[in-house]
Amino acid sequence: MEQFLQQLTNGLAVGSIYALIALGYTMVYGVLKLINFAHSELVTLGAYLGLTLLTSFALTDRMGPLLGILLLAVMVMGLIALVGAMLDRVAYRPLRQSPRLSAVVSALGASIFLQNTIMLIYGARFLNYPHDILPKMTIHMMGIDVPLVRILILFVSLVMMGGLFFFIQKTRIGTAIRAAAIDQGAAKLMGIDVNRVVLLVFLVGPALGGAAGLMLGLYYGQINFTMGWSYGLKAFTAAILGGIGNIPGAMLGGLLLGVIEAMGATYISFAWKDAIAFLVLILILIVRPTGLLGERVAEKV
Amino acid sequence: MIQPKTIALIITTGILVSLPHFLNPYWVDVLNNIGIYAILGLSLNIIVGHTGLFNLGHASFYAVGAYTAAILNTKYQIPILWLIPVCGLSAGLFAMIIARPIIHLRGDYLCIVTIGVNEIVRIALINNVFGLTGGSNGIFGIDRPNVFGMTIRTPMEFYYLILVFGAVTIFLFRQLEYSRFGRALNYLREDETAAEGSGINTAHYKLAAFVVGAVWAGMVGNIYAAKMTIISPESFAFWESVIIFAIVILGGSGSIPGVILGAVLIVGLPELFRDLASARMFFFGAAMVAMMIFRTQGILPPRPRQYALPQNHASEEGGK
Amino acid sequence: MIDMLLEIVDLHVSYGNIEVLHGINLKVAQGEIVTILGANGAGKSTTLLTISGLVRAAKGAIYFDKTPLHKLHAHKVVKEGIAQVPEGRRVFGTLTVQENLNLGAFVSRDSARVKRTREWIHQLFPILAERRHQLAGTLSGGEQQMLAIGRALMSEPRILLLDEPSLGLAPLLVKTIFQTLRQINETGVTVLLVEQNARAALKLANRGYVLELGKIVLEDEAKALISNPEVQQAYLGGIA
Amino acid sequence: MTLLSVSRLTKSFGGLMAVNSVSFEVASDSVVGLIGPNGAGKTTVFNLITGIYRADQGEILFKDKSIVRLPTHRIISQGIARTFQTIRLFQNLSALENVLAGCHCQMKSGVIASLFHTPRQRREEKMALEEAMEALAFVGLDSSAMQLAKNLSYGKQRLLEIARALATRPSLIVLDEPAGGMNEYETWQLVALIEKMKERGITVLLIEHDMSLVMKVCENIVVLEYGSKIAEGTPDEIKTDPRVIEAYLGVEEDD
Repeated sequence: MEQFLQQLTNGLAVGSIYALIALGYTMVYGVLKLINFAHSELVTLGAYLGLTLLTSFALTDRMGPLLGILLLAVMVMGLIALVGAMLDRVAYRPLRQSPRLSAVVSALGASIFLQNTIMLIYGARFLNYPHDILPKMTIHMMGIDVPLVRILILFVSLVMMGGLFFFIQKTRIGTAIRAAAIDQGAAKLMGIDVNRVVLLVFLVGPALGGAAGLMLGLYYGQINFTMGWSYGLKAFTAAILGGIGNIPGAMLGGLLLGVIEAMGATYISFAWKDAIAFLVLILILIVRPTGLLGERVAEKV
Repeated sequence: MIQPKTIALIITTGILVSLPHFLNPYWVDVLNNIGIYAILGLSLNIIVGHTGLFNLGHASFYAVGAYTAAILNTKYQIPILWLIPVCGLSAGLFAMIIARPIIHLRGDYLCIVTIGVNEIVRIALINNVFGLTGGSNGIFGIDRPNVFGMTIRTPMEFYYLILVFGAVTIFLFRQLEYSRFGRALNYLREDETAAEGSGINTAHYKLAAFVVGAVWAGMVGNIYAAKMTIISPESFAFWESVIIFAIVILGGSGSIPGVILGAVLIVGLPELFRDLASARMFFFGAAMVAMMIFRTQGILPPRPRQYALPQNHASEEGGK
Repeated sequence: MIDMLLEIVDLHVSYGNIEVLHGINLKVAQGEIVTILGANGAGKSTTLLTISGLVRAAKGAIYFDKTPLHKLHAHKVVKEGIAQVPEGRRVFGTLTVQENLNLGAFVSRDSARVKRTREWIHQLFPILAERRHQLAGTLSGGEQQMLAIGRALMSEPRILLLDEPSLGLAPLLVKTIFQTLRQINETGVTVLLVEQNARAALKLANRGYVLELGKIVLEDEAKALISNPEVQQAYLGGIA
Repeated sequence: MTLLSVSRLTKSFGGLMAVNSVSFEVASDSVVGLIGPNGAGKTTVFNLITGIYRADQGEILFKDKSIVRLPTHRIISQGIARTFQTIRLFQNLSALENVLAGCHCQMKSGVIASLFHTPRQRREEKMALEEAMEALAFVGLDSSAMQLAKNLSYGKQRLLEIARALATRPSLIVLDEPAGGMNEYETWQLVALIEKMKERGITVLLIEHDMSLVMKVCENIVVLEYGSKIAEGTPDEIKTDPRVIEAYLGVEEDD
């Protein structure tokens, strides 16, 4: 039972990071029907920028751990958002009217480019986050000791997701984003500037991805220039699992995938951990071809 | 009267046959890699280029072929080239089993599933599935191929083996383009509903495209195993699928010359910039983006097929 | 001469290699109801989409109160005071009725005015007030049409463009909707209406144009068009 | 003799009744028109007949065999061909290749024969080419055989769709607004074409808004409104049916 609860909290924490990354995929997909393969590199970049800013400004020493990390997160999110917007401007916007497969190759190219840019700047070796940023505390709950960092990650992710959910569901701009995702033409007829919606999506999605990268650095302590790839792939899987283009779907998919993976690694086989996630995905898609919360669309003939 | 096309074909053949004699073994080996990727690209072209199915896991079929060759050769000492059809069949069978339940998925869902299958295969290989695949070290000690009593060892010898295999592939795939089967794939890509509405069993052809592409990738896997004599899971990761995919789209989706050119550029060009060492991939990524922006349709997009029209119609003044 | 609110001059539009509008000239005066009649594929929808900026003109010009519209992006056109009810309604199915209406007022920043407009629309179509929290996709065809019209009116347009509002609706419902259109027009909104239901459209309109294969072939007072034998033959049903 | 019989066909989309218990019959060698205001459910009926949508309820018999559960390509190869309301050609392929798609279900060669171009495959290919050219000539498009479909005018694209449908050698052809986007001359050609199809023994079921065309070519007319059948009969009967007049001519205001 204790192991189960440990794995559950672990899975939820990792899953919430997946969910944050998945939101970036799903928002871009919703509006542009484009798989932004370079999104995973934005996550990596978030982890590296976090480390750079952390060590060069010694934020946590000066402001205390919690406030320091908060400021750090804001800075990372802001910077990654800018990179995201630039990415769209350079690699995707010229291809809006092109065949979709061309845009996919451009996305793959951008992914390779960013990954190697990071490698050229930071080197190919693993880098370590300082051990002493967060107090090595555990919190006793439900009969188990849960590390503080785990709770913090889950809490912060949920707050961010809640914020995004509120923004998308309740605000004027958020409604415009949803409208543009449903029918771009009709959205234009409402006076919505779809180009600005796209820009916004390429700011918000990457910002969340950057935050996720920072969290990965804090949680695992080690970062590498290729790390984004596997998290990105998991997150993309989570987005598809929930139904791509669907924002609550990405959140649900992420959390679910995190838990499934943690449980699979413990109770089935650690070596097969990564395969289990994909196996579950395939099984679910066979039963529900458009994901858990995806809409069933009947093509109009 | 010799047609210009025939002359071009003779010259190209002449160049290709004599080429390795002017190059050092290193560059011959680069050519061999280009050849292998070109054939892989052509096999994926059936699925992505002709049929428009979003397959980003082609390396998994390649892997099944290579491992089939390696296992049967090392365990039972069956001559490796004899195994070419077996490798094709096993990859084709694998494609049929996995593609069947997922073939109806829409574009991007299919894409993630093919990536997922690629990952599952790689992880299975690492985990020494059925105790056959040798785990992350892979399988070594694969025999050199033997043709008419001659053992193929040097890059130049492999060059001719790959050249022959490539030529046969190009010939057959060109025949396929000009056939009921080839056209059916194109109808599917253009408009699935209209294809079904014209009496074409779209589910069948989607699956068939997958199987044909996989059979070929499996056979290439055999050649690869024979060439390397050692294979390991990392040679069949998602990254390989990305390269093959990029070859097809960059070169010209649906076009045989385009795909070959794509292989030359994607596999060959980085070799020219070897001095840049670690920055190579950086430029490679940037070039992929730039090429897509400036040549959206690929470098050599397909040209319309030509038909020899029946005589009584060809000259007729229509439209009455 | 009356000042024209909307003026289309020699408009050419192509999709790919095929030109679908071959030089349209059309005028709508302030306060008028003008209808464009024509068969499927004649280019009626294309005309409306080009006015709204969703389709680019290859040649020619569109002026709205002397402002050249053909150079504006779609979202700017709405700000000029032009709203369109597109063919097939195109309501945002997974958003609520209320959210759809609010999106109609996207360009308007004055929340008090938005609220007043919404109340007016609720008066015009009481069912929309009743169903405000329901998803638009779950409404019936007629209700969706009302929502589409209400949504367009939320931007307080000076001209309302409607593309086949009667599509797929029962006669009684068509009657209701057309009566509402008259009501809307009486508040000062100019109406440009594309319809296949020629008789209903001509009864409502002041003037009409007949579009055939991308060209205007007839232009007259609505009353004259109703009694025009050619129009009767082609659009009022050769049946009668 | 009845070729196609539709009975109590019903289909709804998300609570919206698109087709409501519609029944009618199409006799062999006849031309039947399906008319009604826009959105009355005519195209949905076509999509149900050709298996693109699955019926919620009802039965469709073709040559006395049920086709209501068959996949589209099977229905086509049983002898029903169709065109689409919004033209659905293979835009980036030539006119000839578009028609060859229709020949597909008459051909047999599979992947092996296609790879190796066996003698049988070659013979079959040659025959298909001839048949495709013949279908193109039948609609008057043989001189445009090598043009890409997307470069043809609307009217020609409509004709090309018909040629593609004819190449499946149908006994029944369903045409969805064949005259849409055609000029007067092309419409006139179309009328002649429909007559020619009839001579060939092909039964025609069509949706059309051009009433003069419908009245001219159809022997029997089915009128749909709001998803239900409201009338059926000869052109003369339909012209005088008060329900049709009311539904079709729209709102009759008393003022």
